[in-house]
Amino acid sequence: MTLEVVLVLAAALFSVGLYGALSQQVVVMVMMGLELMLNGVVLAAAGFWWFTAPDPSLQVLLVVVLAAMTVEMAMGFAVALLLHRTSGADMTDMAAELKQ
Amino acid sequence: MLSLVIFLPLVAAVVLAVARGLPDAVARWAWVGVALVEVLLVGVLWARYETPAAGTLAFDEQVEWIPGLGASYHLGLDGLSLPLMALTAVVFAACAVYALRESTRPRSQAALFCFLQTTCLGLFAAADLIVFFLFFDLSIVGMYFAIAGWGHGNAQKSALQFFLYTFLGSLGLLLGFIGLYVASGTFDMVALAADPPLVGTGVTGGLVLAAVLVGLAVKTPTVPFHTWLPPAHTDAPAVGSAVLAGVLLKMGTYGFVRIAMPMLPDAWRSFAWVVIAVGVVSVVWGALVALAQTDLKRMVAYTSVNHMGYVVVAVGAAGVVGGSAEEARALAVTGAVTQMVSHGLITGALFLLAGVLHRRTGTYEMSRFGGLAGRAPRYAALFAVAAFASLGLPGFSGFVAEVQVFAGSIAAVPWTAVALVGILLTAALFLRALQRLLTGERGPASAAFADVRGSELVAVAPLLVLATLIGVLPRPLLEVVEPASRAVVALVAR
Amino acid sequence: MAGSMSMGSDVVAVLPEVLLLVGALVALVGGSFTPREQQWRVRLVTVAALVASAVAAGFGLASPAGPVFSGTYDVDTATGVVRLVVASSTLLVIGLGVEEVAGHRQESETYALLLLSSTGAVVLGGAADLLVLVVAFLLGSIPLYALVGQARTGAAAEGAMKTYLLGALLGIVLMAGVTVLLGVGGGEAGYAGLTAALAGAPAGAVAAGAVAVLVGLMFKAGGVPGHFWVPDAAQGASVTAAAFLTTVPKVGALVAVFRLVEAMPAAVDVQLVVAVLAVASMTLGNLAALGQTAVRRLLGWSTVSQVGYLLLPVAVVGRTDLAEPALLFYLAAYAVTNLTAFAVVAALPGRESLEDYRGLGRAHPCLAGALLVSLLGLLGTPPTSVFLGKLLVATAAWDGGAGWLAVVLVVNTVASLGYYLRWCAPALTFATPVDRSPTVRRWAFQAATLGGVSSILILIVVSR
Amino acid sequence: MSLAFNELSSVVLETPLPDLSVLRGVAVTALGVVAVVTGALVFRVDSMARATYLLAASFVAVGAAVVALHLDYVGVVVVLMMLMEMAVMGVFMVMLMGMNPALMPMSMVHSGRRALAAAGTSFVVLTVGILLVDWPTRPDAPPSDPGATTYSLGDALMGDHMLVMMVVSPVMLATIVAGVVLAQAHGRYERLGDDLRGTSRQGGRR
Amino acid sequence: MTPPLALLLLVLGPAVVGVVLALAGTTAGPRGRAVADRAAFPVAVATAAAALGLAALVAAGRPSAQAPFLAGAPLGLGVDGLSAVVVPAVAAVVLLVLVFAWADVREGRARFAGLMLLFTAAVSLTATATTLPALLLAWEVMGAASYALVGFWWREDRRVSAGTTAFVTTRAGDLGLYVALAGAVGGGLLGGGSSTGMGLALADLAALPPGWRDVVAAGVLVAALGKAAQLPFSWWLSRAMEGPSPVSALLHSAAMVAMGGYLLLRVEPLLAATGWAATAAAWVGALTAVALGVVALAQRDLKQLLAASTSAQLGFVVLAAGVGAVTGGTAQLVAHAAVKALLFLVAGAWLTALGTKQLAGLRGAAGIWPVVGGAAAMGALALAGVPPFALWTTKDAVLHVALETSPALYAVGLLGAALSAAYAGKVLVVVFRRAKGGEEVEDVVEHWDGEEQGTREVPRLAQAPLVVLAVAALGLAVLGLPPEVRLLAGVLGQDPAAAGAGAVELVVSGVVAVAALAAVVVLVRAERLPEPAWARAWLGLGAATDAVVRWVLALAERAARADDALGRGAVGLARGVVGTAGAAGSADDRLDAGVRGLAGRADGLAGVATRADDGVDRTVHGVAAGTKRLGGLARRAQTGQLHDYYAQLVVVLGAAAVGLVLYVSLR
Repeated sequence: MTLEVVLVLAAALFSVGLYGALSQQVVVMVMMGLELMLNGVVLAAAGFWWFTAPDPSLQVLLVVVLAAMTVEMAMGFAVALLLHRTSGADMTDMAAELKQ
Repeated sequence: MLSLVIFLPLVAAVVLAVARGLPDAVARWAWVGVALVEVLLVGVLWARYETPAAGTLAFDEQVEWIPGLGASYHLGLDGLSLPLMALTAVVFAACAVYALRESTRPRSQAALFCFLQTTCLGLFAAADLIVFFLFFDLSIVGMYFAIAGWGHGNAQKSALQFFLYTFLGSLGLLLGFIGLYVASGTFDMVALAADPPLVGTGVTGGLVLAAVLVGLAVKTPTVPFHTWLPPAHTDAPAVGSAVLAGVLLKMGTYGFVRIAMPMLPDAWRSFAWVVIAVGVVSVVWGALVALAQTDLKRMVAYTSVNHMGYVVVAVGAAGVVGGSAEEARALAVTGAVTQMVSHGLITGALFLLAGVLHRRTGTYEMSRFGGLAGRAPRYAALFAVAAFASLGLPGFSGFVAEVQVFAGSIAAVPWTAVALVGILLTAALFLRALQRLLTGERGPASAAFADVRGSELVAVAPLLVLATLIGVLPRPLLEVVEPASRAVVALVAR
Repeated sequence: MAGSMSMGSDVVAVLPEVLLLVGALVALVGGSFTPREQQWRVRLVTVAALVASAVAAGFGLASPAGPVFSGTYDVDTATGVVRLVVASSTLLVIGLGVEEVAGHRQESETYALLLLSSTGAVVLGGAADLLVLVVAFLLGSIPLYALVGQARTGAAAEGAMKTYLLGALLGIVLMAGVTVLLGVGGGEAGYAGLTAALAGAPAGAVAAGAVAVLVGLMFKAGGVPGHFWVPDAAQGASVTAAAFLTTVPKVGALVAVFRLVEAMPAAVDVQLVVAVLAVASMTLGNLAALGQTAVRRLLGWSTVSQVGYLLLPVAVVGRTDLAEPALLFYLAAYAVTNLTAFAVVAALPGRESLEDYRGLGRAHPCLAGALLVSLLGLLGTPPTSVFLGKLLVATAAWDGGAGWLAVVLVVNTVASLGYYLRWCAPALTFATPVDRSPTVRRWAFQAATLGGVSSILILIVVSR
Repeated sequence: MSLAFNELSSVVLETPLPDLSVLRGVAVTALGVVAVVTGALVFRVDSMARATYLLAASFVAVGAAVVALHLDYVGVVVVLMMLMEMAVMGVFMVMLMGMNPALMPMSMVHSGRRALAAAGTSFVVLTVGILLVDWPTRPDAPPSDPGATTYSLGDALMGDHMLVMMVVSPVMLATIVAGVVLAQAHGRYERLGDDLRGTSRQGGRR
Repeated sequence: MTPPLALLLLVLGPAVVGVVLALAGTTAGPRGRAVADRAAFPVAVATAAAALGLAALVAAGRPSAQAPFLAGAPLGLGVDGLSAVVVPAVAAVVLLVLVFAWADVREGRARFAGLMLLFTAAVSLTATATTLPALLLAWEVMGAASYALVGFWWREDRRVSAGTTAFVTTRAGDLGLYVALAGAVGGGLLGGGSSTGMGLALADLAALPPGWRDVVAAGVLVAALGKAAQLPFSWWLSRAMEGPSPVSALLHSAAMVAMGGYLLLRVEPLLAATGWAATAAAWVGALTAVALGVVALAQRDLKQLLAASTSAQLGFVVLAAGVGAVTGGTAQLVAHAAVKALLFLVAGAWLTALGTKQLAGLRGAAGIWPVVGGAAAMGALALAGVPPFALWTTKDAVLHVALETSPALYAVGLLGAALSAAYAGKVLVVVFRRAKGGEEVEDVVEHWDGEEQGTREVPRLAQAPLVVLAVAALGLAVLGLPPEVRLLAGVLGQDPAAAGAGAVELVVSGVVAVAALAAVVVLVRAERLPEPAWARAWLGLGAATDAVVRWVLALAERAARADDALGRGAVGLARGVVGTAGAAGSADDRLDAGVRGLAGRADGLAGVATRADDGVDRTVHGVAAGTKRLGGLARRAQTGQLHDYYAQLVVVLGAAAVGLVLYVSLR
C-alpha cells in the first residue's frame, strides 16, 4: 500500500460525492453527496497522516472535519425543514425563483 | 487665504442646501452676494500676487493628508492658475446675476452652483494630483445635476451622456496619475514637475501620457471626443452652459499645461505631433460643423470645440523643441492660457445671450428669428459685440489670444498654419448667425421679443467689457501669464 | 504546554472577539427571558458588546500584540482594522435594521447570530493557521444561513438553501485544500512556518491545495466562483440580513485570503489565480448588475464586482508595500458605503425596483443625498472614501507590476456607471415622486445619514 | 451516549492490531474500496432509506480504514458520529418531512450525464495529479503506538491548537441557535405570549 | 501738444468718439437715440476736423510711440514720409465725406457717424503702424467696420450679405498677415530686430533670413491684395456697393481699399528683397488694371463701374510697389483717393436725389445740378487720365519706372490707362448727353426711384465737398509733375532722380487717354460700345465666390451630419453600457437609420468622413451590442438552479486548479 492508493481511493470517494451533489434533486440527497465528499477528505487526511506528516495537526484537522460534517448536517436539516415549511419543496429545483 | 476663497462657496452651498425654508429671493441674492465676495477675494489675491520663484507657488498651502501615498492637501497659484481662478469668479458672478430671474428651484440652483464654484476654484488651485482629481470628478457630478435638474429638451439624456463621457475621461486621467505616482512615489504636482518621472522610458511614458491625454481631451473637448458637448449645451440651462463652456472646459486645457507638459516632458515632446494634429482637426472640424448649425446654442457649442482646438494646437506646438526659438513656444503657451480666459469670458456671454433667447421664446432655432436689431437693439448690440469678440476681432481678448497662438505655433511648426482656416470659418459662421438673428425680415419668434433687462444686462456686459479690456490692454494679464508659460516651456524642453 | 503559559495574555489579546462572544451569549440567554416589548434591552446589550469590542479593538490597534495562541492567531494592524470595521459595520447593520427586527419573534436570536457571525468574520481575518481558518469559516457561515432564512418567506428559504448548499460545498473544498496543504507541508498549519514548509513541497500539489483553499474562501468573500448565493440571498433575505451578508463576511474573508496568499511560497504563483478571479468577479458582477431592476439584487451583484476590486491588492501581495493598506482602507470604505446604500433601502420599505425611487430627491432629499453618496462611492467618485480605496487599489496593482489589472478596474468602473446611474438618475430628478410608502423608517434613515457622512469623513480623517 | 462511546473506544484501543504492514495495506485498500462502492450505491438505490444505510456503511468503512491507520480515536469517532447522524437523518425524514423512507421509491436525478462527466473528469484529473506528484515521505517510521497518537492529539488540542477547539465551541453554539431559528415553527412568544407569562396569546407580529 | 500725444489722439480720439456714438445710436432708449442722432454729425465733423489738424501736426512732427502688447512685440506707431503724406490725405477725405454724409444720411445717423469715426481710427492706425501686431489689429478692425458700414441698412438681407462677403473675403486675405506675423516670430524678430529695437517692426522685415522672409512676404502680399480688391479677390468690392454712397466714397476709394496698396508701398523693400514677391505684385497690379478696366467699361451701374475702376486704379499702386516706384505709387494713391471720393459722392448725390445709380437713369443728370455735374466732369476727366488732371501724371510716374523694369509691364499698364479713359468717357457721355424727345426722357425717368425714393434735391451742404474734391482732382496733378514729384520723393525718402514721369511717357499716355476717350464717346453715342456679359459679371468672380461658398457650406453640412452620427454612435455605446434592452433597441434603430442615411450620401470629401464615421458607428454598435449580450450572458449563468451553480463552480475550481498547477509545473 502506498499513499497514492489511499489518495486515489479518497479521490474516488470525493468524485462519487461530487456526482451526488451535482445530480441529486432532493436537498437531503445533495447533502449525502456532500458528506461523501467529506468522507474522501477524511480518508485523504488519514492517509497523509500515516505517510507524510508526523504532526498531530492532521489529527486536529480530522477532528475539525468531523465537527464540520456534523454542524453542516444539522444546518442542512434545518434548512431543508425551513424550505419544506415555507414552500413545501424538498427539491432544489423547486426553489429557483431567485435568478438572473 | 486660498482655502477660504475656495471653500467659501461650499459653505454657502451647504447653508443654502440645508435652509429649506429660505425664501427664493433671499437664496438668489445670497448667491449673488457670495459670487461677488468671491470676485473681490480673487481680486485681492491678484493684487497681492507676485510671480513666484521657479518651482514654487504663490499662496502655497500644504496640510498633510494620506502621507502613505505621498499625497497632501496642497494648494498654490501661479501665472497659469491665477487667471483661471479669476475667470471662474467672474463667470460665476455673471451667472449668479443672470439667475436672478430664474424661477425653477432657485435655492437648490444657488446651492449647486456654489458647490460647482468650489470645485472649479479648487481644481485650478490644486497642487496635488489627488486634490486635482477630486475636484475634477466633483465638477462632473455637479454639472450633471445642473444639466439634469435645470435643463430643457432632452436634459436627462444629455446629462447622462455628459457624465458618461467625462467620467470615462476622468478615469483615464486617474490611470495616468497612478502611473505618475508609481514611477515617482508622490502625487505632489510641484515635486512631479520639478523632477519628472518616466523620462526616457519610451513606451511607459507614452502610455501614461496617453491616459492623461484621453482624460483631458474628453473634458476639453477635442475631436473625436467632443460629441457629448453639443447635446449637453443644447439642453443645459443658460447658466449651466456658461459655466460648462466658460470654466469646466478649461479644466482639460489647464491640465495640459499644468500636468501633461511639465510632468511628462519627454513623452510630450515625442507625441507633440499627435497633439498638434488633434488640435488642428478640432479647429477645422469644430468650425466647419458649427457653420452648418441652425440651432444657435449648438453652434456656439461647436465653436467651443474650435476655440479649444487653438489651445491644443498651441500646447502641442510648444512641445516641438527642435528648430524653434523658446520665445516662440512661450508665446504659444501664453496665447493658450489667454485663450482659455478669453474663451471663458466670451463664450460665457454668448451662452447667457442664447439663454435670453430661450427665456423669451423657448427656442434657439435661428431661422425662427430675424430682425431682432429692431425689436431689441441692446440685445443686438451685445450679441454683435460677443460674436465679433468670439471670431477673434482685434480689440477683444480673442484676438490677443489667437494672434499669440498662431504666431507661436506657426513659428514652431509651420504647417499649423492650416488651422488659420478656423478663424475664417468662425468669421463666416458668426456673421451668418448675426444675419439670421438680428437683421433682415422680422421672424416669427422676434415679433414680441423684449429687449434685455437689468439683470441680464448686468450679467452679460461685464464679461464683454472684460474681454474688451483684455483685448485693448492685455499687459496686466500677460505679465502674470508670461513667466509661467516660459517656465512651462523650459520644463518641456528638459 | 507552552501555550498555557501565555494563556491569560492571549485571552486579553483577543478581548474584542471574546466580547462579541459574550455579547452573543448574553443576548441569547437574556433574550429568552425578555418580553417582546422589552427586547430593546437585548439590542442595547448587543450594541454595548459591539461598542466594547470596537473600543477594545481600538486599544489593540494602538499596540498590536503580534502572534498569539502559539502563532495560530495574529493580532496585528490588519486584525485590528478587521475588528473595528466588523464591529462598526454590525452596529450600522443593527441601526438600519431596528424597525425591521424590533418585535420580531426571534429578535434576540437575530442579535446573537449577528454577533456570532461577526466573531467568525473577525477570527477569519485574524487566523494565522489553516485549522483556525477552517473553524472560523464555519463560525462565520453557519449563523449566516439562519440570518438569510429567518425572514421565513419562500424567497428567504430559497436564499438560505442556496447559501447553505454553496457554503457547504465550498467549505468541503476549503477543507480538502487544507488537507492537501497539511499533507505536503509535513503537517505545518501555521502561516509562520507554512512558507518554509511548502517551499520544498511538490509545487503542483501546493498549487492545487492553495487554489482549493482560495476558492473555498471565495464563498465568504462572495467572489467568483463562490458568488452565486450573493444576489439570491441579498434579494431573498430581509434588508438587515442582506446588508450584513454583503458586508461583514467579506471583511474577514478578504483579509484571510490576503494572509493565505502571503503565506504561500513564491514558486506557487497564487497571485495569478487571485488576479483571474478578481477580473472575473468584477466583470461578472458589473455585467450582471447592468440589467437589474430590483434594487437589492442590483446591490448584490454590485458587491460581487466590489469583491473583484478588493481582490486587486491581494493579487499583488508581496510585490508592493501598498497592498495591505490598500486592502484595509478599501474594506473599511466599502463597508460603510455599501451599508449606507442598504440603509437607504431599509429606510424606504416597499420600494423594490429602481423605478420606485423616481423623484426621491424631492420627497426625501436627505435620503437621496445619502443614496447619491453611497452610489457615487461604490462607483468610486470623490469625495467618498471608496474613491481613495479604488485609487489605492489601482495604485497597488500598478505598483505591484500588474498595471493591466488597474486598466481592467477602470474599464469595469465605466461599465458599472451604467447601473449606478440608472438608480441614481431617476432618484435625483425633480420628477414627480413615486410615493410608495409615505413612512420613512427613522432609525434606518439615521443610519443612512450617518453612513453617508462617515463615508465622506473617512476620506478626510482616516487617511490622514 | 458518552458511556457507549467510552466502552467502545476502550474495546478498540485494547485490541492490538497485527503489526503487518501488508495486512494493513490490504485492509485499508479493501475498506477504501468498500467505502467507494457503498458510496456509489447511495445514488443508485431507489429509496432514501437504503441510501442512508449505504452512506452509513461507507462512513463505517472509512472509519475502519482510519482506525487501521492507527488513528484509532478519530476513526472510532467517525464511525460513531456517522451512525448517529444517519439515525437522525432517518428520523428527520420520517418525522418531520413525512416521508416513509422504506416505501418511497425515487429517482430524483437531473442532468445526470453532466454530473457523471464532471465527477468522472474530476476523478481522472485528481488521479493523474496524485500519480504525477512526487509526494514527500515522513522522515521517521510510521507511528506504532495508537495510544501515543491519541495522546499527541490531546496535547495538540490543549496546546498549540487550542484556539481551534476554542472556536469550535461557539460553532456548536451557533449551530444550535441557527438550527433552532430555522427549524422552529413557533417562537416563544407564540407559545408563551408576548410577556412570556403564557397567559395571553396575542398572535404576535410575524 | 507734443507730436506723440497728437499721434495717439489721432488714433484714439476718433475711436473713442466713434464707439460712444455707435453705442449711443444703438443701445440708448428712443429719446436718447434721437438726441444722439441730432448731435452725431456736428460731433463727428468736429472730430474729423480735429483729426485733420492732428494729421497735419504729426505729418510735420514725425513722432513715434509704442504701447506694450505682446511679450517682445509692442504696438508701435510712427509717422514717416509715407504716412506723413497719406494720413493727412485720408483725414481730409474723411472730413469731406462726413460733411457730405451730414446732408445725405437720414437714418441711424449716430450709428453711421460712429462707425465712420471708428473706421477712421482704424485707418489712421493702419497707416501709422510700425509693428506687425499694430498693423494686424488695425487691419482687422478696418474690415469689421467695413462690414458694419456696408450692411448699414440691416433690414435688407442682401446688404448685410454684402457686408459678410466683404469681411470674409478680406479676412481670407488677412490670414496672410497672421502668417506674416508668425513668420516674423519664426525669423526671430520677437523682442527686437536690428534697426529699430522694437519687436516685429515692419521696417525689419526685409532683413529676415531667406526662408521666413519669403513666408512673410507671401503673407503680406496676400493680405494686401485682398484689401486692395486685386485679382482674384475683387468681387467683394462689387458687393460692397450695397453700402451707402459715403461709405463707398471713403472705404472703397480713399481708405480701406487704398490701404492694401499702401501696405505694399510700405513693405516695398521686403518685396524687393525676395525678388519674386515684387514681380508677382507688379504683374497682379498690371493685370488687375487691365482686367478690371474691361469690367468697368462693361458696367451699366455707375457705382459698379466706379468699384471696378477702383480695383483697376489701385492696380497701378500695386504695380508701383512691385517695380519699386514708391513715389509714383504714393502720388497715384493720394490722387486716386481724391478723384474716386469725388465720383462716389457724386454718384451718391444722384442716387439720393434721383433714386437710381443705373447709367440709363442718369442720362443727362449732369445738367440737373450744375455744380454736381461740373464736379462729375472734373472727376471723370481726372479718372480718364486726360491732361492736365491728376491721375494723368501720377499714373505715368508709375509707368515710367515700370518701363525700366519691363517693357511688357509698361505696355500692359498703358492698356490699363487706355481702359480708364474709356470707362471714364462712358460716364461722361452718359451723364452729359441729354435725352432728346419725350420717348427718350421717359426711358430715363422710368429708371428713377428704381432703387430708393429720390429726394430730387442736392443740398448745398452736400455740394460743398464736391467742389473741394473737384479742385483737388485738378490740383493734385502736380504730384506727378517733375519738380513736385522730386519734392514728394524727398519727403518719402526715395531717390528724387528716379521719381516722376518722363516727358515722352506723359505725352504718350495723354494721347492714348484722349484717343480712348474719344473712341468711347463715338462708340457710346453710336450705342455700339461692347458690354460683354463676362465682363459685366466681373469675370465670373462672383459666380466663383458663390461656388466656393456653396462648396464650403455643403462640406459643413456633411461634417455636421457626420458629427451627429458620431454623437449618435457614442450615445449608442452609452446605452449599450447601460444595457437595458429596450433602450438599446431604440438606439440600435437610430444607429441603423444613421448608418443608412450616411451610406446614402457618401460622396466627395465628406463622403470619406462619412465612411469613416460609418466605420466608427459600426464599431460602436458592435461594442454596444456586445456589452449588452455579455450582460445577458452574465445573468443567464445565474439560472436560479442550484445544480447549475454547482456545475459552474466545479468547472471554475477545476480550471483554476489545473491551470495553476500546469502553470507552476511547466514554468
